Amino acid sequence: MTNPTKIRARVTVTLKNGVLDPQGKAIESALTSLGVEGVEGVRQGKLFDIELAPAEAERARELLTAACEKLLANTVIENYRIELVEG
Amino acid sequence: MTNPTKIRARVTVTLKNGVLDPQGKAIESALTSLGVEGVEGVRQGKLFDIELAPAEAERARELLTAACEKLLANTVIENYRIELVEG
Amino acid sequence: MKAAVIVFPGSNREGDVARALKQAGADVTTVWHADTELPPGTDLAVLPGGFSYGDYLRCGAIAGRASVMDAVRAHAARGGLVLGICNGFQILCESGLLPGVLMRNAGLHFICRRQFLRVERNDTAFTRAYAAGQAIDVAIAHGEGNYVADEETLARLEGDGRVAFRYADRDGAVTPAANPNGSLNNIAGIYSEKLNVLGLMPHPENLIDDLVGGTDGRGLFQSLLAA
Amino acid sequence: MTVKEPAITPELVASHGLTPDEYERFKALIGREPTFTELGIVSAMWNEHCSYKSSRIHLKGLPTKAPWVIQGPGENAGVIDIGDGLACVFKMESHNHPSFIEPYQGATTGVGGILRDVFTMGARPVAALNSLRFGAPEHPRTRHLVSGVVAGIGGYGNSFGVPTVAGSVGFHTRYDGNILVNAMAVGIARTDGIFYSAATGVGNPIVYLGSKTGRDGIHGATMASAEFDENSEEKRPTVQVGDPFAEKLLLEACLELMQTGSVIAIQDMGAAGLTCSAVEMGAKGGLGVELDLDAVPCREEGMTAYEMMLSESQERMLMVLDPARQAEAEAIFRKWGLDFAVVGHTTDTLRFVVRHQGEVKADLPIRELGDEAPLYDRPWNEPVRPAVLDPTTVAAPVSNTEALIRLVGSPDLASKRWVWEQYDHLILGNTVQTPGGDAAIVRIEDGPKGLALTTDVTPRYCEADPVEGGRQAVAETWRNITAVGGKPLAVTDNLNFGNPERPDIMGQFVGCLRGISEACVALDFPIVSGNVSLYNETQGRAILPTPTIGGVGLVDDVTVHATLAFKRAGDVVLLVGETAGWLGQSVYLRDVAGREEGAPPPVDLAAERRNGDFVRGLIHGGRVSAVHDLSDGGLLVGLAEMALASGIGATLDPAPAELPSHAFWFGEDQARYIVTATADEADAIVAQAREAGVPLRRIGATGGDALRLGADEAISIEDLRRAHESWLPDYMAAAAS
Ligand SMILES: Nc1ncnc2c1ncn2[C@@H]1O[C@H](COP(=O)(O)OP(=O)(O)O)[C@@H](O)[C@H]1O
Ligand SMILES: [Mg+2]
Repeated sequence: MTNPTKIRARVTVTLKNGVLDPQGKAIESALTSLGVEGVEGVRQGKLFDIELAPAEAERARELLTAACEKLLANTVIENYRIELVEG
Repeated sequence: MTNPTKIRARVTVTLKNGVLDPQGKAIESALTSLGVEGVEGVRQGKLFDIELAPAEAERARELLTAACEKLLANTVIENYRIELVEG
Repeated sequence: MKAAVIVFPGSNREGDVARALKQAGADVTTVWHADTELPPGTDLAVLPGGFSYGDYLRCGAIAGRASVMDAVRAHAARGGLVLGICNGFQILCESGLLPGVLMRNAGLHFICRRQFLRVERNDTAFTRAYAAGQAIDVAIAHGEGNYVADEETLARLEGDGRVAFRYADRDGAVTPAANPNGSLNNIAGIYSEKLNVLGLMPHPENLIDDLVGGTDGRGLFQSLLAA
Repeated sequence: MTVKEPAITPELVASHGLTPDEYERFKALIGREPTFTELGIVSAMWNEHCSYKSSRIHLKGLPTKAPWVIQGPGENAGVIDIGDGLACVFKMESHNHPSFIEPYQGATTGVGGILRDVFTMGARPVAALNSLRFGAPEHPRTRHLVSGVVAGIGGYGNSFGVPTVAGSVGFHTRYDGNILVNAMAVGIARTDGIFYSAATGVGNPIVYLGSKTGRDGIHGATMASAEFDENSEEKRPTVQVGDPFAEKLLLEACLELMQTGSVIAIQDMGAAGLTCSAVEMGAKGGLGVELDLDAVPCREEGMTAYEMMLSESQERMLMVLDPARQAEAEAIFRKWGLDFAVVGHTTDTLRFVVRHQGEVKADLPIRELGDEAPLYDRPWNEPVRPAVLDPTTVAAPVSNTEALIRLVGSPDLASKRWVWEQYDHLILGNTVQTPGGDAAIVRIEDGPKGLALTTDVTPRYCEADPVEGGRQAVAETWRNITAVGGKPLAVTDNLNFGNPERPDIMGQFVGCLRGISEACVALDFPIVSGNVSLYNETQGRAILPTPTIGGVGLVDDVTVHATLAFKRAGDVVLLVGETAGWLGQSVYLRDVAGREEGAPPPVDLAAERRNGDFVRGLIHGGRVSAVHDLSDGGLLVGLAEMALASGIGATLDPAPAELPSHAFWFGEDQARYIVTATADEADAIVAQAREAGVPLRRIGATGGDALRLGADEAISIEDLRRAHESWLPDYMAAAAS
């Protein structure tokens, strides 16, 4: 039984365009050498599945924005996106 | 100008239920101590934005599944999901 | 010289750097991450190596936002000396005291080995005991030391002489082969604008003893003591 | 919400790894049918991993005593006295099966577990070692396993902050389905600050410390003792995830707490978590234990008593605390951000009582859970000793220099730099000898003392002749410590074998133990801790018998030690020990001649001791410039390693006429060392050896940039280096498919 008003959100953090991604590059060449054909680019990002105490959607968005700005994303090199999932 | 038939996909990799997520735990308590209220759980995952050479959607899915099984996901402890984004 | 070594949960080279500082004659105290002030009279704040908060999320990210970092920022703003080694360098970047980021090593592996560095200039508080252009033999031990900054930042760092150390070969030549982790321009360490904050990936504190590898790391601590 | 517990059927009993006889024994012991939770508890206590039911009777005879042994086997780790009020605490443990299933997490949790064993005793870890065996390089899973295991060992140790200073890596097709990951940890404590696991005092609180409990590795300990079958990959969800960050906090918090004098007893939660730790603390102290599971910090919702008792969540400890100091203790744990919960207390009933949500879930006699565990004297076959191989019957398929280059670039002998560069071996600033030498040397804080550390075993010798192989593993460990100038003090072992229910495997086990015992006695090298890992077998194919030995020696003054690198041109090269050209079971025979046969080289323990003591004396007298012991690959491989470490070559006298030259250069006769010295010193050493009855001969001089064998064969150090350094990185970089 999940609490119906509990908030679930997914935050995705991706590298800004133009920022080098050594890990993505390495994965790209590893995939190619593993025989996965046609891979022309890989960029790695992070995601966070977050549970919040019950709150209005707007308030939840505020809190999640604060979480991203304060910690989850390094806004010098990363973009973030917040999605609220149904509770 | 992007090639209209080039395939873009997003692969998300998340920890299976019940698998310990030390990162998520540390992030959760950091958010709380940074004053973000109401955070009741954080699970961290990975995402990969992948570009593939033009191919049928079905073939692309096959290739991406191979990529996940061989490299992107540790299927012992992680689940993965493949989404094809419009080209 | 009063040095404050700041300990975060997960720091693990605080003892190593304290030993190097004491050897050079510093008076060393440790400061807990939850503290909000540095001890009165602190000349040098040190962020040691390790895996603060497990290096979870991004290396140095959580530590960069710990309450003690406000005190470190204030100390730096007053012109006080700040030294961040390895994880400490990552924390300085994450806290905004130094520009750029440290990304995963190009080879994707953690690397622990001896490494030569070229000392770019010897007119700072951190390097006066070395010669400019000197190659020193220290150690590296990191998984995410690949220094990246945008073009503009990089140009500014280079133009202002803010690169402190570069990965080099034993003759001091800065070559791609001598770059262990893919850092732009072989950058191993950088200064803040006023040259009072230094962040570097390598571990001079582990080369202070002939029995344990050599003594090329001592110069950095001796420089600070002369400051 | 209560979960209905399954009825106990013969199938359920079997799925808990208990035989019908064992189940009957348990029922007789408690005088009734067990509850589901009790079944779980007994399955954990009585499986091979916790009860040592197949090995116990054979372990009894091991030599475990010496005046410097403070604590032998039976505690979390062994303890020896190293003088100045200090003790060295160490142990080795396997994480073989988990690492095969999930190499990264399996290795991390292996390292985490062994570090916990050491700091539970009050010691601060100062070094970690490991011994790894993988399948054939061409096996499709090998690369993935190497990559994950190495990253996992580094991932944990590097973050925890302990230098990983030595180890070994080998490959053989017999490990294709069962790799070995043996991890060793070494710590330093004050002799008056050692903590034990026996509870004392009735009514004292039992405190849970560390991370929360989840459904990790339930039945992990059972898995560790189960033979693999083709379905084993389905057991995946039992994988535990390591959190080195939590463990680092646990270390600091425990050491801080121990300083306060409030800890009465402490035990880490390893295999079978709460069950094993609570039962052991009570049984050892002659007390009962009552647990209230409602107080256990849980990570997941709705965990049952059964799950909590069997969870193998990592980074947890159990402690008996002085009730007067509870608040002080709790404050320390809160400061480090760790869970601290009183989950029970000691009683005088000698019962193990578990309560959950108002119900008694288990009520068992505590001593009998351990003492009355099944004990098997399994039938075993005396191994058939192979015939000695006459070296004159082994033709040399290639020239000696060609053979050398093949050997230094072969999987077993190639440089393992790719591995140890992923381990932080420099942290703490005390690593006097890094990986790459015969034994690592770690200085004890500000010196002058240091520890010499190594792990060794030669599985192919053990397979051919378990007794000789057991002796050799101990002798090589002793020799490696000696070669750096250390005085060997004590060992830990990790006995990795196949299915003990097969008499041939049991024969290997018994034979190896006999050899190990003999060598430990002869070399004054007691066993103070260890671990047994059985059932390393897939579809009836067992691993090579692999009794890994971890050795600890003392270096009185770290400024006086030896390294293997040649120091200068013009030194005389001396060979200590007898060379009979023993090719049986040598790597030359296997990797160059393509044969695996013959008896392994005999180990003359008296000669080991005499030659080793002689060499150590030379080191202490400052009379030799470089020292290296000889093992895999024999004399020429040893010389090549000395040249590679220095960039200085050597010119060697031709092989003596009475032996085939390849037998002289590559034979694996034991009890041998190479030392170098100045010409004057060499004369004195030769004379002294003659007096002491130590076989010693001049075999050449250092210099140049090649190894020259007599007048007509030479090989450059550059060529050797390329072969030696490239195999592993090239192998790991090659595309997997
Ligand atoms: N897994 C490992 N971890 C750390 N060091 C290792 C590992 N494997 C090998 N080494 C190091 O490489 C060197 C050579 O190992 P090995 O060939 O097994 O030595 P030996 O035959 O003298 O016992 C040793 O210094 C050893 O400690
Ligand atoms: Mg050796």
